[in-house]
Amino acid sequence: MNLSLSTADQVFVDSVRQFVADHWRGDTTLPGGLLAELRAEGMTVAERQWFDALVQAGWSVPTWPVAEGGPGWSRLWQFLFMRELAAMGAPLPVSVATEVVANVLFSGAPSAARTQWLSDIRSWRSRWCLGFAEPDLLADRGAGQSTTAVRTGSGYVVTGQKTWVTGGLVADWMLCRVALDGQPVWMAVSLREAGVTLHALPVMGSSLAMARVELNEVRIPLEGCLGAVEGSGITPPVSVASLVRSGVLRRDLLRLEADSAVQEDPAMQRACAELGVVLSGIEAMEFRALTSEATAEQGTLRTMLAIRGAEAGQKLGELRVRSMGYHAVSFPDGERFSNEGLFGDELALPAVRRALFDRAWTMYAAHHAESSGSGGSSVEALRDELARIVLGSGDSVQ
Amino acid sequence: MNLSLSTADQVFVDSVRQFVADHWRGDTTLPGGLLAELRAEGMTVAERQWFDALVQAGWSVPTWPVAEGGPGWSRLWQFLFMRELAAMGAPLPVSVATEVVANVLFSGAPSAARTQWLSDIRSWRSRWCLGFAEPDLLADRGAGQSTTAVRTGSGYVVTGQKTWVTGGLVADWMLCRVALDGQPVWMAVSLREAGVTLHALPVMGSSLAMARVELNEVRIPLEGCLGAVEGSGITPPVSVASLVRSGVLRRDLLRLEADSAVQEDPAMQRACAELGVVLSGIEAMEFRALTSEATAEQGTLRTMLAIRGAEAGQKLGELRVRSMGYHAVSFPDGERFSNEGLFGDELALPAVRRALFDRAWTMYAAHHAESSGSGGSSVEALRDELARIVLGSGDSVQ
Amino acid sequence: MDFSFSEEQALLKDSVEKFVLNDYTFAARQKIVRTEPGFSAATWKTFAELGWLSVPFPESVGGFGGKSVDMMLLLEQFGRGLVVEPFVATVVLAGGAIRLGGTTEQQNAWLPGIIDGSRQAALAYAEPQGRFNLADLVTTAKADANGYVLNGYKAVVLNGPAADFLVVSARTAGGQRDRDGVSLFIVDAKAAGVSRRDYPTVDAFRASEITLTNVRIGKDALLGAEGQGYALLEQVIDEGILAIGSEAVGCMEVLYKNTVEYTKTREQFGQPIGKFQVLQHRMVDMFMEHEQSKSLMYMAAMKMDEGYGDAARKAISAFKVQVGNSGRFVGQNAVQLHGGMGMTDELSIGHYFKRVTIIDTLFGNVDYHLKRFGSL
Amino acid sequence: MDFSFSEEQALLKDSVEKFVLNDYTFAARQKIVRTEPGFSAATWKTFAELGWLSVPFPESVGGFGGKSVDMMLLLEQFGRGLVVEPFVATVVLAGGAIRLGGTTEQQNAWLPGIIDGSRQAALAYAEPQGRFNLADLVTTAKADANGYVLNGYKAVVLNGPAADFLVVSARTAGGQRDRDGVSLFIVDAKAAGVSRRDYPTVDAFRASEITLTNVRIGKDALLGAEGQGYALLEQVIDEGILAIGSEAVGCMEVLYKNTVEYTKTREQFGQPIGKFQVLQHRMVDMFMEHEQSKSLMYMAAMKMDEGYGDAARKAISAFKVQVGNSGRFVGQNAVQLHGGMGMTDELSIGHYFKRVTIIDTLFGNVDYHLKRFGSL
Repeated sequence: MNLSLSTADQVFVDSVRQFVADHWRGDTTLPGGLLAELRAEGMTVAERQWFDALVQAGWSVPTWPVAEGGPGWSRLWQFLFMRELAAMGAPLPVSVATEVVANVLFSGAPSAARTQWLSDIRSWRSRWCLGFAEPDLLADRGAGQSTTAVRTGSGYVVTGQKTWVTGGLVADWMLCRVALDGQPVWMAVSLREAGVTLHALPVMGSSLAMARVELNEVRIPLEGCLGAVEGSGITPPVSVASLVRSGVLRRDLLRLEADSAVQEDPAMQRACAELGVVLSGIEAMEFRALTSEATAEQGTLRTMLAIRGAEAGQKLGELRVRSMGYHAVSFPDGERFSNEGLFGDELALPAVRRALFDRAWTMYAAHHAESSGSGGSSVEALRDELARIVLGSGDSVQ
Repeated sequence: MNLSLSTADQVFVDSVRQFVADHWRGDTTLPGGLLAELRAEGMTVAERQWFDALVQAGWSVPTWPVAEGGPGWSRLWQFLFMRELAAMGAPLPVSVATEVVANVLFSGAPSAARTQWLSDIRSWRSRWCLGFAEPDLLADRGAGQSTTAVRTGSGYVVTGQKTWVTGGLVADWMLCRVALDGQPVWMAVSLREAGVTLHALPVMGSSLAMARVELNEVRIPLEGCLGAVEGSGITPPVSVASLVRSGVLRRDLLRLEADSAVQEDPAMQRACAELGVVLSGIEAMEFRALTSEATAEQGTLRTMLAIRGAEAGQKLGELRVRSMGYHAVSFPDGERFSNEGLFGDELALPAVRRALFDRAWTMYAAHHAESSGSGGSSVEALRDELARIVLGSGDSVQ
Repeated sequence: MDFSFSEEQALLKDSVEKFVLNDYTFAARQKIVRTEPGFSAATWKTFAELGWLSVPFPESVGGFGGKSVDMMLLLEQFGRGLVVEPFVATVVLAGGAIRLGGTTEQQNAWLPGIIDGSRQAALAYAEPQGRFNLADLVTTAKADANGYVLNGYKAVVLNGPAADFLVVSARTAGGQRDRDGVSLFIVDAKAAGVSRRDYPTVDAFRASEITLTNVRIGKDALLGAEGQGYALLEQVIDEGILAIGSEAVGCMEVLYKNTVEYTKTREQFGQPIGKFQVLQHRMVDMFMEHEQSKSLMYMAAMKMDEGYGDAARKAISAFKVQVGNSGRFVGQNAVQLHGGMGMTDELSIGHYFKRVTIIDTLFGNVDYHLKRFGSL
Repeated sequence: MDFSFSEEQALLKDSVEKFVLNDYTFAARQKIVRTEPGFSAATWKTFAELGWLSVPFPESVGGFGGKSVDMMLLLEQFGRGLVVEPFVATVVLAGGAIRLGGTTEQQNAWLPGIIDGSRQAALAYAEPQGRFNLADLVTTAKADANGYVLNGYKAVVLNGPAADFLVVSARTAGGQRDRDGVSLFIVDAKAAGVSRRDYPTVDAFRASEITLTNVRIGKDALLGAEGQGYALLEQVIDEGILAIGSEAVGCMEVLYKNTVEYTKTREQFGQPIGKFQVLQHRMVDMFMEHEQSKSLMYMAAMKMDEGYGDAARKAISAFKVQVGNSGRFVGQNAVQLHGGMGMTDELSIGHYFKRVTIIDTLFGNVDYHLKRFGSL
């Protein structure tokens, strides 16, 4: 039981740190580059340059195996890599596409389309969104869906509706859960195809281009069917990316603690220290989840991390607003707004909007834990899940 | 809508204040004299003198009607009277006997025994406890009981067991819920009678002489049957005494705020201010409950007051322990302990013991709200009750 | 001691409630918000006709002579409707400053225009560096032969865009945070040297950043005694707290009731989610937070009506702390229990949540008023 | 980076766990508590025989040479059993001070007696006026020709009644709260001028108030350099925090697991109360609090083993804060869900609750360690 890194590991960490210092020139006030590629405005110039540098270095899809064009890193190296990025405020190269879509593609049959999709994801040149939820089926994990595919000679025709599609307004592709012959399958739907209608779904504080997507006899080629949905199909696959949440939040907390309004106020300092302790606890659980061998223990830890991470994220957002005073009032919701001339507080805009949008965290806790698309659970549902574990055997993990 | 008192009311308040100043000479560190008569050690000399003075003044049973020997005060005067006592740290002349037992007696048939009981209660010379709960029926409000009375020629014979009898070890009488012909009735059981066995039930932090009471063919005269149990029978009757909780707690809070450990620590000051706001809210709800005409609104307010009062009382206990530093460690549980020579902090002993015993507040919230015997509900059960109101009509009170 | 409403008060409450429920639907409100100037002139006219703009003002200027309890009843209903018309800015803040601090001449000059709905006003008191300290002023008023010359920057002036005149706090003497030396002035919004930058606020009101550059005003523009404006300003802000706090109580009522209704219809795992005990207890807690806030609202209003002093200040701070904490709890859980629907612009829930969030910040947040409560 | 236990560690853990489950039942513990001297000499002998008293000490004095992780594993199991034997006082605190600060001669003189179980010890560091500030000392040590003369009053000396010798903090120079000028001394408990007042603590340990009146000790009684004892004391106390914090983690495990079991059997309204969703979620939260505390325990132990410095101090304070908050939450809710039963002396629940309550206070409560965490 120890925390020390081997020499090789330490050399790796140093190289990552150097790489970030050399290549990340962006505005580090955005939260860890979360979902950068699905923002309504798209990537900033700095983000584009950063992702290009990652592609060149072969680090653009840190969780992928070598066979698929990834670096083939151990879980530890994936973790160390992302932790450094989080600590230095650089966007993490993880997304719906790299974590969820790629995993579906990995297990599918080889095809020209598959190769192209993976290549585009690897180079951060395509944007994917997830089509899970349907109107009226919102919060039911594992509920069925009415979106249906019918076979034609050359492929399929899909009809139905998906909602709460994060980034749906700007994405190129949607990984869509549809019923084929009564069984759920994954399909890759081009959002540029005829029959696709996008409806904006304005969400409090969000700039993530949320959409309701109508599919009306949309044609999908044969290769577009990516195989059967395994299990409930809406639990995102396990990714190391979810284990650096504390790092991302700690960075934001450090910035907040440096604020003069906090430094002058013992109550704010105490609140920050309280959150700091919570983040230490989350970090410790992340370490445990990273190094744990047992799948059951990992699952329990991940559920706890989803709950505590969501709660901590909201707490941080509240603290940020608390620190702002009147600055909090004066910014409009739902549109970009130049800060110039208004107090000169560059944090004000993201703070309020993020605190509002942060309310989603406890609704879609698992979702955010994976920093990927839809398909999360409310903290209440996660507590129900844990109750089955806690009351089932009464055993602790480890 | 106003808070002002009439001249007559103000004159009354002034006279109460003067009376307390003249007659209360006790140790005001005890919490409002709560349950003084049921403590294992009995009343202190100062308490005895105080209650005697109240008897002389005709103020010893402030909630009773004139016909029964009380002052016949309006609800407002009862409230003003008790509020002054609470604010000045004098024991409130309300007890299991004055509020619960007396109410049962009031509605019973006249008898020599009844006259004697009421006279002894009025003079604070008899001690009553309540026999509601039975082993294994603890938390079920309204559950039946197995303690049974059988008729004999001269009265009844009662057999069974009662538990969680606060003050059972020291009381003279127990108001006991028993089954007679399959129906629940009240019986007055002398605890000096043959067939009564008392078992001590040591409770964390408590000096309230908790007992399990075994009744083995205990003889009860005919007059000992006090009539049928109305309703669930274990909801204590409504008493104005429950509406001065905030006053009792505020007095304790003020004393805590004067402590140097609090005055030197912004975090403690903030915590005290937070509790102060909570107490203001409770006080405001108490005023509403006092002046409200509608029974339904009163009921809802009382349930809320029971919950919030219990939570606030526990919070205060925790703050007290927090303020103590090492003083908290060094006192034994379960026995009186002279403070002499130990830091000279007279608050230390009550603080720790009370904080431990305070845990009972959220279990028996209604009980403590009435500062009477057993028969309360957990805050969870009270929330269930409120849920029926909130979800039933969706209407607010007032 | 009496917690019931007089007949007059019950009538006032009923008339505002009826208006909000029948005429000021959420759809209507959203339409108003999207127009310029961000509120409805017609609605304002209705307010004037119904006499609501006159409630706090003395009969000497044509007012209703109402008390804090009346204002509380009115604003609570405005809160239920998320009314965006600038009632607080014009009637409570700017109007309040003149009512409390103005000479008979000043009252006669400025208040009738407010009462008849012809004039809008705003209170320009906050400055970027000052957080919630009303005395922290960099803006200066220098006396000259004809009156005063104002220079400075006032932040987040609610109703700044529509205001015909402003009540401005500025320093006539003393150091940056001294209470002595604060003065209040009535300034024509069109005066030379007044420049604005307008924007909508998070909760869909309108506000301005206002720069004052050598703004010249007459001696008759001074409200109250020179340098003694702090006490007046504090009282005005406390009246403002009672007003927006009452709004928040109205908001909370809607938030918890709508949540109760939603959980009765929304099904999951084959039953309404309102059947789940955890959500039931959550809603009970929302209900209790609303009731506690309402109770402290009554106390604050009645203490204000007993006379403005430390007891009233303390009651106001307790109310503001409670409203901040309860508003956060009720708002967050209303959104949480609505799930994704609570996040959309389509449903009213998110808009109520924004309003209670901003109300926590306005006139001092929980941190600020806990300290004030503790110090009184 | 590795979170798994070595084979040796797993063995240690298993042997302590077995002892606690099989030999140190709650009934046995309650019997011990009621005897004098409040712990069992036979049990202490067993500890010595099993080598547990030697765990942290170097092999040079016959110790096991264990690390913080080993101590953590041992104490966590002691916590599960509510072990009242004075392990922390003798081995961790007094023994730790000599292990970390003693010369080879001092180690050889004092540690073997601890390891073989023949000598009890205590650390006398707290004073009534000092709250949790280790440097706040009124007790003085004045140098004279033969050594030092001690005068003062030490509060809440855990294991004071049984201790054969004491490690005492006293001021040799500096002002009342200066870190410089704090010195530690080894004092024979029977020395002339040492007087005790003994009592049981809330959580059934034994402690003393100790008065020192002209207690004369030799030069060889000084631990470390004169006036430089603060750093040593801080490290000893941090090791003490790891120890009692690990106990608290063990307590919490019992508290939540017993509660889960109780709610499965206790019926209300015709079903086990564990079926109620509100209680289920409460128990989930208890479980999570325990897991968070355990995770921070691992971190704190590993950081201590990486070398004592600010990172270790910060991890210790984080752990102590978590243990204070989690212990309160888990303990309160265990009692609450047990209903009246949780309040009785008969059931173990209340005793575990007392222990976690006292652990929050020992060596600095949540308030103190939040400040320390924030300052590091």
